Amino acid sequence: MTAAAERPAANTSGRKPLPAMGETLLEVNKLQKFFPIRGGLLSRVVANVQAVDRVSFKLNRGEVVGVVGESGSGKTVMGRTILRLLEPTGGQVIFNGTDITKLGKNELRDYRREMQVIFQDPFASLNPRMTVSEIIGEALQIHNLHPGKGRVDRIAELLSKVGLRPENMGRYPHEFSGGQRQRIGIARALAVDPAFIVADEPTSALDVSIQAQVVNLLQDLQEELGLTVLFIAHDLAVVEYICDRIIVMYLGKIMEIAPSRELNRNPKHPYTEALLSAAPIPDPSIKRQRIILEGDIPSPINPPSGCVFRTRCRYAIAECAQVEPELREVTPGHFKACIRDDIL
Amino acid sequence: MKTKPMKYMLTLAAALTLGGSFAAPFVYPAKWSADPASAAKKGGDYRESTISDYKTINPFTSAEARSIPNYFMSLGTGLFTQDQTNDSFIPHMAESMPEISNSGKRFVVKIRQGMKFSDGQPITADDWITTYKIHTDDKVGSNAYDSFFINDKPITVKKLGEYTLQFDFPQQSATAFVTMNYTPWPDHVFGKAYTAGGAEAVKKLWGLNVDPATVVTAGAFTLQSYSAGQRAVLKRNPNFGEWNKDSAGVALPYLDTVTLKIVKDLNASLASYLAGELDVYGPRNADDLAQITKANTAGTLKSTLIPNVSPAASSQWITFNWNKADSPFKQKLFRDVRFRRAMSMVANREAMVQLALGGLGVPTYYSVYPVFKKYISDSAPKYPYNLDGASKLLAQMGFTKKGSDGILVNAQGQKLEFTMATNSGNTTREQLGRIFADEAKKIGVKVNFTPIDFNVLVGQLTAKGESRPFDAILLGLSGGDNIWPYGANVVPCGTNLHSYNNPTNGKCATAQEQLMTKLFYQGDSTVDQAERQKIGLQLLNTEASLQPVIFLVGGSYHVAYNNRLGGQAPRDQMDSYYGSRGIETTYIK
Amino acid sequence: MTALPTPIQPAPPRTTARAQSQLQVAWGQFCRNRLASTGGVFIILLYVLAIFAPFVAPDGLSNYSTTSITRYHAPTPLHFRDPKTGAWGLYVEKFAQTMNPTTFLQEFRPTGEKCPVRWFLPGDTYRILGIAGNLHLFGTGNPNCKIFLWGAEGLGRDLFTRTIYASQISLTIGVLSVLISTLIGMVMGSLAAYFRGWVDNVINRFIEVISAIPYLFLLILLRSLFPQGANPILVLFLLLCILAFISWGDLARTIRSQLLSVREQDYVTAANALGSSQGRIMFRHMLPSMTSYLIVTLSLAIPGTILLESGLSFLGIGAVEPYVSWGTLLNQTQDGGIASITDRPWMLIPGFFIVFTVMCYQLLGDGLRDAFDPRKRQ
Amino acid sequence: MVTFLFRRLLNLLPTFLLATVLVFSIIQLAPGDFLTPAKLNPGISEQQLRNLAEQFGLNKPVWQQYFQWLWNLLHGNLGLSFSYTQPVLDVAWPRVVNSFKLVLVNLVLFYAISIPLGVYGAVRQYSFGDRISGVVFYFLLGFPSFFLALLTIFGILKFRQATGLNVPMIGMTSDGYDSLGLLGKFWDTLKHLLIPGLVAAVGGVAGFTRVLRGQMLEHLRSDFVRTARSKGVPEFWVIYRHTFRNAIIPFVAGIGGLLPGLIGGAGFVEVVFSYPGITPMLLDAIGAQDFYLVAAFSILPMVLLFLGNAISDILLAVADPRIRFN
Repeated sequence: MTAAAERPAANTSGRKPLPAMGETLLEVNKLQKFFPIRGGLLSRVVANVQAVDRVSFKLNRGEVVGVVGESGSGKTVMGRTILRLLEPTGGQVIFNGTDITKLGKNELRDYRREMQVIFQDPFASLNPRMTVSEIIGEALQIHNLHPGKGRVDRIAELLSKVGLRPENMGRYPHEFSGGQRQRIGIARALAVDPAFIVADEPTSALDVSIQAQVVNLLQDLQEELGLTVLFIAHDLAVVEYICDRIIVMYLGKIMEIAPSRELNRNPKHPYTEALLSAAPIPDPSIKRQRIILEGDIPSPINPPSGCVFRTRCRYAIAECAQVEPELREVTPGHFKACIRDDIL
Repeated sequence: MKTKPMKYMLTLAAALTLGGSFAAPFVYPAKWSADPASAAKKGGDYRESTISDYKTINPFTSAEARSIPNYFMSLGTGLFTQDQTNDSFIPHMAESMPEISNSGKRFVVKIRQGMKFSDGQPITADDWITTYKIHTDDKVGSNAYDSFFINDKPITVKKLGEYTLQFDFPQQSATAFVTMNYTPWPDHVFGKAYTAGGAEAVKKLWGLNVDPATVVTAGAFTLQSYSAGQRAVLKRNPNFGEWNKDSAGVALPYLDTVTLKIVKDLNASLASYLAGELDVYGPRNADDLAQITKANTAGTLKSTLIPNVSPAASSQWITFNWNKADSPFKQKLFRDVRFRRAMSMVANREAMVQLALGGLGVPTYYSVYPVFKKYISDSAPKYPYNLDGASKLLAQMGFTKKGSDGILVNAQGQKLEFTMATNSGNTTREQLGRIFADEAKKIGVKVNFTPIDFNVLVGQLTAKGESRPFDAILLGLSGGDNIWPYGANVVPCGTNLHSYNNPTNGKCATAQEQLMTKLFYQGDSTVDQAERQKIGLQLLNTEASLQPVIFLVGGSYHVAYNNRLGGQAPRDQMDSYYGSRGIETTYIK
Repeated sequence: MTALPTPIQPAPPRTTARAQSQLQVAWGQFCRNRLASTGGVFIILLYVLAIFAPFVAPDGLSNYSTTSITRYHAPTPLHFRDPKTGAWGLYVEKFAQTMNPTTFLQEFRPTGEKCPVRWFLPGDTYRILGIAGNLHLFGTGNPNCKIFLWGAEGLGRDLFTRTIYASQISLTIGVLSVLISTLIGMVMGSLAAYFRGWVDNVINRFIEVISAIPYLFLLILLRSLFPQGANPILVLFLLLCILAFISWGDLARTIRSQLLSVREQDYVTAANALGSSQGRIMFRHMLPSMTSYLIVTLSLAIPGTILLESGLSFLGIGAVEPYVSWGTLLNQTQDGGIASITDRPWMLIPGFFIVFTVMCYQLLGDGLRDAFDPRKRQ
Repeated sequence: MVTFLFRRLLNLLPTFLLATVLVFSIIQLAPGDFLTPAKLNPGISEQQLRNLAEQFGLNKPVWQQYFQWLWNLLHGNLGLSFSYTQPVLDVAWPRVVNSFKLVLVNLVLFYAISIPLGVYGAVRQYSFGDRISGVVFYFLLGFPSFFLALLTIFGILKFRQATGLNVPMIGMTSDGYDSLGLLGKFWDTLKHLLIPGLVAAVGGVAGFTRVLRGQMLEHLRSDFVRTARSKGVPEFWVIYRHTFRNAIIPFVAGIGGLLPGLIGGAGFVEVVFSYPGITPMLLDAIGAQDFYLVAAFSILPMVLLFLGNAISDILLAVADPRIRFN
């Protein structure tokens, strides 16, 4: 693990040295992403979909952090906003000491090398008109890595790294199975040798038997390459299995952050409790777990006042509607956004 | 407002005094029909087609010759009618021939009494006066406007009595009877509107969406219905028969209805005729004749086909532009009579008849349509096809050598080359032009022949000035009458269609043109037919020797009708001018 | 014809080590589609015929006689053996024309004169690809005793000669005009889809404005603006180009809406995440997804302009004398009405050339579309 | 939704003005005018030509004519047709109605033929039927419409001569139409509409069928269809729900263009079958330079295109939930 933690010298040219393992690599500070809804005669913004609202957390180098929450809780949007695939409405994303939300197009391109994404749907995320070598090679081409003959070798190396035979590099995505395609997607993400990866529910579109393989592959690669991973999932079981820490999101806001084990054993937020109670046995064969909560998730266009979870919270009190709870540290390394300390 | 009650009172008075004893009705002469009047049957529907949609039912805004108001609703109207057996005029709506005075310039006409419009109102002098007033109001824009003027001087029409009209012409006119022959339209419809709202009110009347019940005619038929773009149906005017009888005394017309179908082109029209859906069809060419013959022979159609009835009343010609200040060479060339005679010799008229007209047509050499035989003399100069003769004439002009490209050049090295245009889309003309250009090439004359848009072509043809925009144009004309077959805006210098020479000041360029202009007006004001013919022949001679325009070929007129029809004209009276039948005396067997 | 089974299950990864390029794969795929490749072969044959038209044609384009009339001459039968002498040898008979005064049909009777068919004989001069020549594939050498393989038209000119000469114009004039309009449509549609916002707005409004142009009027107007001496083919070509300039609206619209869908695809986001430039995303990822659509559109549009040209001829603004296109020839047939079908059916031949060419182009385009699309391979 | 449409209407205004200027100048720049053919009449005087020019306002400067026209347009007056000397709307409206009937029949036939063929071609790709229908319809597509109509009329004529059956050949109604009952009228018109409707439809069938087939194939091979199949969804449902509905999205985008076509008539087919629709009138109007009639026929499709686009935007949002009104 430690041997692979340092970058190969050949690829570091022009790159800012990374902090030491365990130091802060990424800091998200009050990140906001609203989608405006226009209306009226003059196309004025009449409302906003508040997909991500003032989210703050830190990621240390080499750490794997999970993000969980129901569908529509803003996980995917947050992941993409951190990578600036979506333009943030407000807040900061500080990567390795640089606020990337302020970067221009060209400067941003350099940071693209450091941060990559693995998509949920392995069918939609690969261009059906490009061969595997073109898909993986594109990243190398853009950043002018391994020019000339070395490029083919690098592609072959990446393919074997993700468990595919290098002979397959001339094929098109449709010739592969779902799991194989996801491996291609991972190889593409690794091609630029990133320090940080957002894995956006990389297993949820796969057959159950394949899920474990892909998760294992990711874990192996993370350890081998010393990657920092933000692992988005709605399946607490998977997250607990591979993550060091877990972030729980609800309606665009962070409810609780805690180390995996701590969160599982000792949830401090009613929402986390609900999530956990709905998933009693960690069993990877269960693909989609319905989390039993009363009522529906409210509209992100018009979220409830105060604590956004209060409408479905069984501990809710009158005060919850007035005060918006701060995310605060209740025990070392364990944060929660709830005004009541008298529960759980 | 004053005339109206007066008219009603007088009508009443006339009815009281005369009782039932009207003047004698007009009898259609038996000699006009090939079938005896006794064979005629009443009733039935006569079906014809037209290739352009009708535009209006209003007789004052209608422009086309065969429109519903100007033709079908005017059938059997007019103070006089031309006897097709001898071209002379006989009284029709007039009681008798007019009294002529003031050295042939004043005509006093007595109107037949007892005539009624289709709505039962009597037809009186007021109707002619109103119609005249509306036609001559320039705000109405009537197509008949021009016919009430001679050399910009108006013809006046006055009412002398309820049934007496007086026409005053500014000068003698050969076509006086044609002028007086206009159809009267009801004063109680148009006169009322005109007094109340002027020209605008008249124009608003009788559009295509008119209620047929409000349409009133003096003629044999009145409107029954019109459906947009499909057909118009006319029905018999019941009052027409009271004063129009056949030679057996039966009220005319025989037909109940006339159906006019609107089709897009003549191919569709032919197909309908072959399917027995139409009663008449005007075959255009050998193809049509062959199709009809075939259907007749096969028995799928029972119809009569009379080919080559007469030459058509139209012309095809090439005109050369004398006003080319921008190219002195061409101007000199086109103004040289030898050049134009040579070009006439280049026109292979026999080949044109064979190739472009399928063998059914005649070569023409004069502006008078061959159907007007009385105005044509074979003694007038002709320059028939003769390539050697043409070469000799061109050599006289200095074109003796051919260049490397085979085109004649003169001593100055100027090439004998010009552009000739015709309107695109007319296959016959395109073929005529092609043949002309190909023949010209044989003697070293290069003709760049291009079909162009019709409107552009007309714009160029009628352009005025010292430098007009064309070299040569191949086009055709139709229209005109057999009384004085020269066009008022064709022959005199300075007029619109004096196509070869039309400078800004409108002056003649040659003595012959001046003579032709003089002869035209002389003939136009000569009432005596024999005298007129003499002037006409002199004009023909002058024109033919000047060759300002080169005439090419004329097509033939053919007649085809379904055998269920009777009452057509005798074979010897049919021609392209009079047609083949009067619809008033047509019946269904 | 045998129906080829199409397995729907995912193809198992094949074991061949060398990957074929996309073009090679498509080509192999295309060759396997027999209908499409037949269409393609015929298209090529037609173009070859068009290039060598003056050589293949026995006569010049505009040759006819005003003395020996051959108007609507029926196709001349070819004889291989003289029935009298029994001698072998290809010959045609000379015909004399008369007009039957009762049926009004042109009748051609053999005069008894025989004209042997000769090969590679000199005749009218011509240029092929700039090289002058006067050899003709076949003919009789006697201008008064021609071989009318497909009969003659209204002036008595050889229809076979005219039809293959006409292919030169009909097969070329439309292609470039289609390419121009497709290119514009593609660029405009892509710009609208990629930039959205005001660019999209302006392009859409622009399409609406040009869609209001009365095409027929514009064509007539433009035709009249060219000087009369201008080469009619050049004029026709310019007219079609101008039509192309104003007829890209529909294509642009469709491309825009298709691209708006593609733009949301994960693989485009992935490319973005890799730091692709906007141009790269456009040309490498978004536009290639339009290939199948464009090929189908092109394959419909090229024959579409062949039809358009014939429509213009119908209105008298297509190819004009002395040039001919299939459209002008067909228009002559149309003018003849029913007689063209019953009395001289050979006049329909140019029409069937149009039909056949359009069909071949369609089959070709269909095959190409299937071949280029990895998901539709057999 | 209402404000959305209203905003589009506001957007349309500059477009509309620009287009009218364009239309107007093109018509004006075209050679000659309504009175040009009258100049060839041997009997018409120059005084008369001047009178008529005055009548129709053709002697005024172009910009004056334009503003006059625009002013009238704002008052719902499309001007006066020169050749009919009647308000344009009165003249054109019956034709619009007639064309609408034909196009309706045409569209029904068109979709009734092409949708099943397109679906069949995709489901049974490369089958005998797929190939034959492709060849046959490409063959029919190749006929210039004026030529196909001539052949059809000839065929009907021969059929009538051979059988004596009264198959309608041209026009929209039979001669005795006015005396028929309501049902008789309907049947008579329908009889006349079927053949031209069919002729107008076959030309487009090939194109639409092949594109639909292509779209269908693309979706048929996609994984969500595979998933649906493996889930045991009935085949019909797979084809209809999962494939067809996705395949038609590009065509939904094109529906905007369909609306002007719906009123725009069936083109040359109308001409050759002597059908009293818009096209023959438009061609006549262009031929005669009947200015305001042509202008109306140019402006009307633009208004309809706007309406059509608005409708297809709405339909697109319904068919494809990824696209929203913002």
